Amino acid sequence: MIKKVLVILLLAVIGFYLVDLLAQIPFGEKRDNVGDYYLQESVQSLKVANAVTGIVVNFRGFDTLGEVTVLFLAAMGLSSIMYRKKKKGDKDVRAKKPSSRILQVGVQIIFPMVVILGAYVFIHGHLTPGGGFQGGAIIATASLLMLITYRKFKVNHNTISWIESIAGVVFATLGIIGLIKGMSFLENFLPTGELNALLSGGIIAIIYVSVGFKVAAELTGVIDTVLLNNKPDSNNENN
Amino acid sequence: MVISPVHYIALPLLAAFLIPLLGKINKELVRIVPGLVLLYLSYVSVTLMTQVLQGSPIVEIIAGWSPPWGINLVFSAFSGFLVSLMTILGFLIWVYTYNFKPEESYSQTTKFYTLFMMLITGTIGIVITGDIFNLFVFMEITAISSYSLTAFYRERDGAEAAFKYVLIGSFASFFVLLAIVILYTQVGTLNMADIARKMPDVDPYIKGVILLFFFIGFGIEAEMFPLNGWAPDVYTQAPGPIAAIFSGMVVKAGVYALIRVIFTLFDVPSVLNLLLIMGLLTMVVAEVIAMRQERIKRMLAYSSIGQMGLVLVAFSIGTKDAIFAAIFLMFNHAVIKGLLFLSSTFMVYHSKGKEISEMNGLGKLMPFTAFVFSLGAMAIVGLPPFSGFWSKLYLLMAAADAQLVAVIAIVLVISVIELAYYFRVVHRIYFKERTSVVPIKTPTINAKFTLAVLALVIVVIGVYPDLISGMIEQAAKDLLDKQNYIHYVLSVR
Amino acid sequence: MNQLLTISFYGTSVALILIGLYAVLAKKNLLKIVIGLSIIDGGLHLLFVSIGYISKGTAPIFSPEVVGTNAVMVDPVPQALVLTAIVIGFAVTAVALSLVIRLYRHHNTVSIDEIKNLKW
Amino acid sequence: MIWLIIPIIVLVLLTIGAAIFAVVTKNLLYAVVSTGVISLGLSLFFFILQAPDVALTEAAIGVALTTIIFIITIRNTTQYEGDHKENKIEKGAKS
Repeated sequence: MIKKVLVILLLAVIGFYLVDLLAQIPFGEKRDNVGDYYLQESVQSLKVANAVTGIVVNFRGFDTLGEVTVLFLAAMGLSSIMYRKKKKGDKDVRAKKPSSRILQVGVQIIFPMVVILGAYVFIHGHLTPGGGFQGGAIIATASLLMLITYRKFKVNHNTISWIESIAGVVFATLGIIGLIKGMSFLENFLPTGELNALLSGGIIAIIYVSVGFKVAAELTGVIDTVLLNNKPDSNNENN
Repeated sequence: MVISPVHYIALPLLAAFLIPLLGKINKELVRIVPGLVLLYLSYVSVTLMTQVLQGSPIVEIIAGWSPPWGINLVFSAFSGFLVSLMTILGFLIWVYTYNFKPEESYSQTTKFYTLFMMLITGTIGIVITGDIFNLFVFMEITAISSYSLTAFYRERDGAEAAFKYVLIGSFASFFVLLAIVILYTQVGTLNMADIARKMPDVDPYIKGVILLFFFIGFGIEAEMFPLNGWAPDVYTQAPGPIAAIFSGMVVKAGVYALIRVIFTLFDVPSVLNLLLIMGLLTMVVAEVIAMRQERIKRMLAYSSIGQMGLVLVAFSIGTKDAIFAAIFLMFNHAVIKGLLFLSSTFMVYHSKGKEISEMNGLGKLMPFTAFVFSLGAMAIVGLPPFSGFWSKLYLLMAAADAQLVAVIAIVLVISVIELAYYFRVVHRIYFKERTSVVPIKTPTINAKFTLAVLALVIVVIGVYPDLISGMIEQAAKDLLDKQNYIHYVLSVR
Repeated sequence: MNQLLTISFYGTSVALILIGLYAVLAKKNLLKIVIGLSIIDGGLHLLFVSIGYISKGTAPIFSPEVVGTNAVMVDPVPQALVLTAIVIGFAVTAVALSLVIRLYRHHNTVSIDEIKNLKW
Repeated sequence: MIWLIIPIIVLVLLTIGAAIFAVVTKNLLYAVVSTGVISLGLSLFFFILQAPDVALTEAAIGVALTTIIFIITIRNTTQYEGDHKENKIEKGAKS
């Protein structure tokens, strides 16, 4: 019981600090910060309609490269933690009886639409809200839908690691090409077209499409690793 | 392609994405590629370091946008010195781990070497970046690699240590991100040099709270006293070479981030007293606990925390020679503690509990490893002929100049305690009969090469310290000179 | 009106952070702790975006009809950073949950007390 | 103009209520579902704060994928917190 009181006390202290701090930061007030420069530049030099995408991919592209690595490492770390030597008795742990007819038909209709939506989101990343991460996550939910509904649906880890690696290599080489051309790493060396056109924004569109593929492949791999690992057998042997 | 600091990040990332594909061509490539990358990066750091020591620091902009708006990398004397130390030490540890556990399955080996390389890249990224949010992203890369590597071996209870580390690591990330949020409202920019320039006109109360949040966040990464419960378990459960990387680099990056925030971003001198107290506290508690440890890796882990406390104390004195001593201490600790971890891994390779008693009588059975281990033990305590002696001497002299008599007394007492428990182990190795029945695994050729090189470095630097004292001198000057940092970062186009 | 808005946005994020912290510190079940971590993350992201809000500002998208009209736009930088932070939070949660599964496999229990054999 | 505050108040109560419920409830499945509700609330918050990108991310990752991973973890571990009576039955039946 004392533990709970202590925790409440600690929370009160942290809460007081936070509230006292936030009271001095007015809400909704215009502060002079780097944001205005980004808004102005993303229209003039980058010709990217979605300023947030401009920041995520070009102005702070290094963060996104780090971000994609974090996801790559999480997928790798996850499968290394969940690694179990394949044993003969490994049965498919998914539901024994097949899912209901309505679900199967429903998924047949929804699956292509969700994949198209995901593809649309990350292709138009620099025009409309959304981008690589969001589109990839949407496609991952689509493949999840298939994994749950159909027992025969198997995610092929070989293709996933191929897509993952190729997309990552595309992102890194686009950066290095900028370096080879004498400009700086990840610089926009392609012509940027004009605002609100599909091909505007130079390498930004290409980078965000490769990020979309990479995130889609990675999240499907993560979900598949976690979903298909075996529930501990009855005698609860640990490997 | 001209050599520039961005190679430290771009090349390992490209290699990490390629390793799964290369593995399909030839299984051995998976082990070789990280080594080639680290070898090339060591070459890069040597060339860049020579450039920086003569000329001015190298600032590289990313994506063509100059500092306050884009992200930039700073390869100055201080960050360059640490990065070179990390790449060369990383390459040596890679040589050591070439086929550390040959019986591991192929898929696990791929993951081990990719996470190994990305752990080093993450720490290098923390040291080299000039942008506060980028530092947070690299901190996450390091964190996720170390969570997965801690839980790598299934037979040990790595999962408990990893979960504890995730818990406390998430606290650290929370406090750092919270500090970045509040800092952004006050300063409006994320570039470290720009923040340092605008810091004077920030409201002192908010500045204090932001610094407190940074202090807690990076304090956890730098194993400061109240929140370093995770470190001993993580060091014990992680694979041998990974524990060497943790103590040699990951903690250094945490200390670097803390020092960069305190000395460059903020101008609050009173925080140095807090750092002094926390440093002393960390040192005393860790060393006292280290004395009672029965297992070698836990003992080394606590000794490592104690050494970090010593480094924090050295930094908190704040004068130029104190900073010089602190950086020298960091260098020594990375090399010597790496040697101790790497040699002790082979001494207790097959034993389950890794007890110190199982190291009895190894002097005769593993002469080379035992000799190297005792050499490292003498060096870390600070005995004259080795490099550890100089760094402690400079620290004591700096503390004497600053009239901190209490600090000198505590450091000396701690050195005696260290002497006690390290010699207890060395005594067991040479003068006790072999009792345990565990089979012995003598180190492989490449492991011996690494141990020999590290031992050589300790002796050479010990006998002839001003090989690197010139470099450390410039690093200390670079850290203290805040206006110069702001000038050369913001003036790059 | 503006006062109410402030309380609702900042207040929710502080409340979420405190609830998350309570779950992490006081709860025994490993899963509850990981839930607490993700709640803390959520609260922090909400705080990060709400400091970038500018009253009567529009989203930072230059769709064709907005281009010429130099309308007041919300600060895009916090949004870009939160995008990264959300995916990092998801990655850490996924790793933490895989550790929970492995802990359950080894110790057949999900309560932190029975597992805490690694003492100080 | 004032009536605009009503949906915000409802949203605030929804999010904080779901958070409290997630922490308090004994049944982990309910806790996980309410985590999804919190993410939904956050997504709507981001929508009000004129941040469509972040709202889409929070919806795609927070609501869908995080909830799924939590539910999969529950499937591999116990469904009830602490040594709840169902836990005992379930363990009994299993071993």
